[in-house]
Amino acid sequence: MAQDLMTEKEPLMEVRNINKAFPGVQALDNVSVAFYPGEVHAVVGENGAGKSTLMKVMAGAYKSDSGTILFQGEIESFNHPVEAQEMGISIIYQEFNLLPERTVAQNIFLGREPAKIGIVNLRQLNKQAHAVLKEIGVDSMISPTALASSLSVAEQQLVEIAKAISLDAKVLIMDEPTASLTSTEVKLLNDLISRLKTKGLALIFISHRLSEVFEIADKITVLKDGQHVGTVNTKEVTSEDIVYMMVGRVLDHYFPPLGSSEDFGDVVLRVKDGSNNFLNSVYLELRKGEILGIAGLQGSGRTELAQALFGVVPFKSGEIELRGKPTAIKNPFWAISRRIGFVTEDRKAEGLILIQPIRDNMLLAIRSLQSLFAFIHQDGIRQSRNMVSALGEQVDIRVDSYGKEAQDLSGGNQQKVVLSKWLASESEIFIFDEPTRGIDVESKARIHDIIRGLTKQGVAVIMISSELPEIIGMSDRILVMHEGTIGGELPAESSETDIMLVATGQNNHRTSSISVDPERGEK
Amino acid sequence: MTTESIPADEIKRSKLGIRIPPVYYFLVIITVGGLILDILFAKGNIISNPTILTNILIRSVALGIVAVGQTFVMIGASIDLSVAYTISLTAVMTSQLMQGDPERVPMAIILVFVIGAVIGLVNGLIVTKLNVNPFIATLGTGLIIAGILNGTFANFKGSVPKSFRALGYESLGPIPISIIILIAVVVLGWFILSWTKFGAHLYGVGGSRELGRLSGLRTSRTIIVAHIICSLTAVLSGLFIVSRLGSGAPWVGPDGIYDLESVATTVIGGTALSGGRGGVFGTLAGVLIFGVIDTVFNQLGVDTYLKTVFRGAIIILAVASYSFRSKREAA
Amino acid sequence: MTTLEKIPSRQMTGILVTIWKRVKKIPPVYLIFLVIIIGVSYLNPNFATLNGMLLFLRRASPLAILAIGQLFVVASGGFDLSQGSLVTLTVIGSALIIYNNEENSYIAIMILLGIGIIIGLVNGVVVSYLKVPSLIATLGMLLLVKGGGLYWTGGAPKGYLTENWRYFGRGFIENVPVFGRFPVAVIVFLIVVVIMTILFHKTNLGKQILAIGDNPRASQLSGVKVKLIRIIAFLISAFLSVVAGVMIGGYGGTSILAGEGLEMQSVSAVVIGGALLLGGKGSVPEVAIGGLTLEAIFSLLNLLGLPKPYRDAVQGLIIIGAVAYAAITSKRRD
Amino acid sequence: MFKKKLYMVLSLVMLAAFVLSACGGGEAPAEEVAVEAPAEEAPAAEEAEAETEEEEVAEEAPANPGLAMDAAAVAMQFWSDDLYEESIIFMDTEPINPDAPVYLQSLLDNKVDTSQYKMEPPFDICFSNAGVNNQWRVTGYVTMREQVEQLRAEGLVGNFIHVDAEGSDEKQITDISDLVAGGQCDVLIISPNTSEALTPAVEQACEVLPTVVFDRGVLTDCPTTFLKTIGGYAFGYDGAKFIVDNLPDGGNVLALRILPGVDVLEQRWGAARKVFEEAGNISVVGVEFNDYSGPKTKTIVSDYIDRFGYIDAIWMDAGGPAVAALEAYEDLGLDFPVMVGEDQMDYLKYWKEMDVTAIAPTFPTFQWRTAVLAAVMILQGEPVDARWVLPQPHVTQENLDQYYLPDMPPLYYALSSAEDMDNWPDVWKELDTTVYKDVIE
Repeated sequence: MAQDLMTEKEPLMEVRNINKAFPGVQALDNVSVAFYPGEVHAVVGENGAGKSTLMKVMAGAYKSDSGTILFQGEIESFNHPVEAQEMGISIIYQEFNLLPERTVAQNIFLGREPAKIGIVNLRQLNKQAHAVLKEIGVDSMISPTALASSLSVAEQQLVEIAKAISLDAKVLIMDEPTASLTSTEVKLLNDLISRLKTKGLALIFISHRLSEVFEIADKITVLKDGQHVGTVNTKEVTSEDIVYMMVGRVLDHYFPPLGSSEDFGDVVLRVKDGSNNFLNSVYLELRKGEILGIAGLQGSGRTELAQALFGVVPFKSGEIELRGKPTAIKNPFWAISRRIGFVTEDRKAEGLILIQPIRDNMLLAIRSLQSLFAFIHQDGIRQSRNMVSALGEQVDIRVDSYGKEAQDLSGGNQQKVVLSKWLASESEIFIFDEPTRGIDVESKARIHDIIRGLTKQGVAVIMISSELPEIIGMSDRILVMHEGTIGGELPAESSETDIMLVATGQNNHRTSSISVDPERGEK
Repeated sequence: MTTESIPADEIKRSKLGIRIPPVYYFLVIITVGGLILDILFAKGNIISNPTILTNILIRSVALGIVAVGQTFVMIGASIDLSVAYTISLTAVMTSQLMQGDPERVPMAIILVFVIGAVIGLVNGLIVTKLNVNPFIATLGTGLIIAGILNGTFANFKGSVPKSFRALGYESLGPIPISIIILIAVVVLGWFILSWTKFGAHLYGVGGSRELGRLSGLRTSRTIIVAHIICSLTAVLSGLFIVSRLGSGAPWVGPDGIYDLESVATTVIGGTALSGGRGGVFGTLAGVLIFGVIDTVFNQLGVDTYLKTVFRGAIIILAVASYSFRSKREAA
Repeated sequence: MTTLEKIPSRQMTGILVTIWKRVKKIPPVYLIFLVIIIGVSYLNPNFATLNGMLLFLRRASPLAILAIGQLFVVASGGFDLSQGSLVTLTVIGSALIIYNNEENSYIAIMILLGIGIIIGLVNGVVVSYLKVPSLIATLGMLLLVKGGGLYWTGGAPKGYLTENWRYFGRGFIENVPVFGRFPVAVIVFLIVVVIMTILFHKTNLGKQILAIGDNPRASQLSGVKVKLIRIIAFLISAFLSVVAGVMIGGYGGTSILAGEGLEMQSVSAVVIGGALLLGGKGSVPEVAIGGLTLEAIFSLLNLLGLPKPYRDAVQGLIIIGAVAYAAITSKRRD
Repeated sequence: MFKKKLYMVLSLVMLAAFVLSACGGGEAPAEEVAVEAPAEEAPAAEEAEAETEEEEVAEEAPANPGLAMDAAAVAMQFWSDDLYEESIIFMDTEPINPDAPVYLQSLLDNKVDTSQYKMEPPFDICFSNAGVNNQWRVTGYVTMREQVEQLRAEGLVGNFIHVDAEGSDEKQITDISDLVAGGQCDVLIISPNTSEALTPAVEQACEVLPTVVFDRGVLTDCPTTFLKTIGGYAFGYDGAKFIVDNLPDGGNVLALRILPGVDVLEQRWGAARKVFEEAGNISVVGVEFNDYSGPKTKTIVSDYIDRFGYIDAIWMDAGGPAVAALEAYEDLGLDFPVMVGEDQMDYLKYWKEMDVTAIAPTFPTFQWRTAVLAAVMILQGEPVDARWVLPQPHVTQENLDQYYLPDMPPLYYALSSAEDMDNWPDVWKELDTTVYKDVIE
């Protein structure tokens, strides 16, 4: 693939040799990309590939460790997003940044209200807002005096774009602008993008929907593991090429051997047509002794599935069978008392009681099953000490004291503490959501061994991960989620390309007779 | 700049910036209900007597003024529980400084406003720079003010001159001066919130501090100014109260529960505890609701202590009516 | 490093370092308490006698008990500002029920404990289910209880607290070896400390209170019944408020102002006792000492001749200072 | 970095504190204030003179070194040397109508004509009450309502509308305004919460209605009659004189006050202070406000005993918590001090049983019924004294047995003079304020 594309125009904005590291991760590794006026430039890559980091560096929200940013040929260094904004670089974040209780006009000109001696000229404000909305051709849809909260998601996005235009943006960065839009709204947005293109803006957007990337982008940049894989002209490539660029990597990690068929037992958990606000007709079977990998893009409903199975946000309709008996999983306590454990994605927010000792974290789940007024050392202090250290050894936590606060541990040890919490409560069904995110390589391997070890003891595991090698290396079967439902089931050791094709909605390898209305995706 | 026509009615509406807050329907219901009760059980005194209507307003003045200030801090997602003591401090300081001498009035007023500004500044700094939860910060400063006040002014040593008492008792034509002041404060508050950059920024910072920062607003300064405004309204409230009472006592603020009631009326008026939403007209309605309830209870001869019970219940329920739908756990 | 090691007295420094490490591990509240007690004893030698200490303990016990109750709520992430009004209600309500009839005393205590439990329950339900921030909810409850109590008694104390009711706050057990006479209040205090220490530190309940105060979301995902635990915390606080009310009324008799301002004193005591406001950390014995310390600080201010109202100011400074300190140190951690 | 900010804010807080203290003029250590206080008081005195015409303001006597605290100062608008002297004379004055029951006796003849108010019974009486928030007021209020019931039975009183201000000036101001505006009253009885604050409201009421003010006063002579027993000066003088007489060698005195800013209470303290000053050998070691609270009183007394080893005498401007103060001594195993209380039954009982050297000056609760009787007299056109001074007996060791009634409840005040009423003594045993109906059906 051509690395350097010859264009007759000068680049409007360019990043050169950008490096950015976060503790434990090299988020951007020597990335150089050029963006041209009048072009739509898509940035794609797996989760954690560094797309958002790159955008934030360009918008001044992050400062790069090294490398240069050129804007209109000049070297710039932004200390604050406002500086980048003033230069003409605007960014629209995924989570919207509008004040719901303020009008469209007030939102567009927040901090830049037309005013004399501190008194805002409201007439002028509304006029200017109207003018901006007219400029992008949505003045008939959106009134400057409407409250932001009264607008649909798409309209809010248009207001954000109007805000960027009012800032005289020359570069407009959008982080997954279509993630939560319906197809009609996507069309509306795409039309607007095309129009802005003709005005000579450089438009940059991150997307996971390859179909839409191919529809509107002129160029595609692919990032992987913080590195720039390449920038290509859309016309010259196919979606398979892009997927290959996104996932083509060398395995750098040894995984424990997969399970064999004699390990697998009866079905312990079965979901039929499970739906709620986020999930749409999910079918799922989990057998004893197996690891069921769940892949899918961000926002495809992976975490929501885990939350439904654990009773955090239960299914509203559909049937669930637990160990052969029909049931409903109402809340986490109910799930835990039925021996289900959930290792959450965000350890600090959802997994750990950070300022409590390791010991108490390990025993939190088992204690919640016991009587409230039961003594914490029912069988004597020695017994509970032994229990804690046995758990610690099982998951290989290396600390000098179990009285240490959980917040003082490394990421790997923290994850082991969370794991041991569910081991202590003798869970038979484990749900892992991103079990190795942000963990060093050594601990990663150890955690993988533990997970596999659990299945040997007859535990059933559901493992959600956005790291495809992990999914492939660990799973005995793979379910791929797409738009809130199971997009398809793949056998063990499927290729990354196969998974990505299902995940991006390019190809449906459905094994069960699931009918999905694509329009009903995420609402 | 294009200056195409915008639908005329929209410009008009937004120019005034007034949307009738839903709380006014509630106010109307309460008032009508109160009048019916009054006619049925208390010979219709309220409706037949304009003085009682005026008294509702006068009763609402002190609370109304400070509630306007409370609205400012609450829009900024903060809160000020020290206002009751600021009111006491003002009342005591004013009579102390005036010593019944009309010539000392301007000096005293200026000084108490300066003290109020300092209190607001300290509150704001503690909240923004020391990152102390505003509930705790202002409860703490309230205690400090109370301690200094009670320790320093163990006795009344002064009074306000007769001329100053006009503020509380005289009328300008048919309308009592105090009501004019309340209306002026509400209108000024509305003007600042709706028409000034500061107002717009306060809504921005209150709605989302992060967004405020990303939009280049001076978040800390905005919140500090809101706190100063709040303390200044508390001072004004204190001045009104001392003009009614003749001399200040350290307990006038806490006795009037101005801290809690200003929060409650603001919340009832539609200002969110989490900030970014609301306005002074809603707050005014909240204050009037309290005034009407008070007067009706008085006319019906409801036991005074029972009224305190109702107030506590109303405050809890008012906040609950906004909070119970929220998904987050409260603590 | 090497130069340091050459210092001949390095063994000495080693010992000092170990001692210093040990000392650092002692919760600061004990040291503060010790310092203040020494100060008070210096100014008032009577204080340092056994009898003086017992009388001090008797006076400080109600505050320490309130602080322990407050700790349960604070550790769970909330505040209980209705404590003071509940103390008042206990005093004037009991007087009304007793109505100068000795036989009604224990019935009165039972009824008040029942009322306390109901109030705690309402506090907890309002915070857990209606999601009203506890500061507002319990401040509203303060008005409700205060108004309710005054309505009940008609605005002024009625009836009288009989000697047997007042025994818990005022009585002495005579002829105790070593001590001579031993205040009943101190016995109540010790019992409360022991039971609450066990409940808070040695049962699942205590651990789960700390857990929800620290991270309610993670607790819920670990099966903790967050709402139930929160309600129990408010229940305990209300229950102990009634106990403290019985002791306060016992000590000084009826007054409609018996509990005025005690809620802030108990919050201050909790902060002095090293608990984290907004939840997650705290210890019953340390908070009990915190309550004693606050009372000792008051004694010290009294002996120094500072006007009483300055107590409020001192409390305000303590609260703001402690929270600011916590905010700053936790920021550093990030 | 953060520490710096912390210091910055804390120093700002302290700065604010200093500004306040400076303005307040002397919360600071005792000795300093003693020197400053008179100088500072002087202009206040002048202004007060300008304001209150009928009350002459005396020069401030030099401060006794013992009377060091700021709280010891008496707000000048409440003090009058003439009235003080007059009160002491009143204490030995025979009533002009010695045959009348004590609650109708008068020590000063200054009748005003009330024929303009004469009307046909039944009369609708309104009563704006500062509060029923202490035991003294409960006894008084019950006595008053019983008097109303008796007058109703006689057909003299119709509605009796009672509005309780819960001890709030502001509320009472609007209460009075509401009552005046409501047009339901033939006569208005006012028991003001504080003097200064209620004056304008009372002035407004005077313009419309005949008014009876009793108990605490207001700074105007517009009411048709202002009645009370001799008052604060006598109360304060009585107790202080007793202490001085019983401590011939001098000693430490702790003065306990309810709250500042109420004329009767300020006058009590003012008189006591004067007596202590003149005695010369009495050292007032502290003046504290106890909010009329037993627990608080006991704590304060214990604190002072801690600080000074022993307190020889306790003077109180209201004796409600007197027993709590004595208990502090009892619990510490100390001898009782020379004690000034009030005529509340629990105190008389304690006094009698524990044999305390004690006195109980009184502010008799019978004036509550006098207020109703005066209101009726006005509407019947009978002349009343514009300033109606009722006698003010005191309880001493000699007449203790006369006033101590073992059957009455602890919170009953002995000087209700209700013994001649229909429901005596049952109603006063219950002291239930909630059983009365304002409006007759």
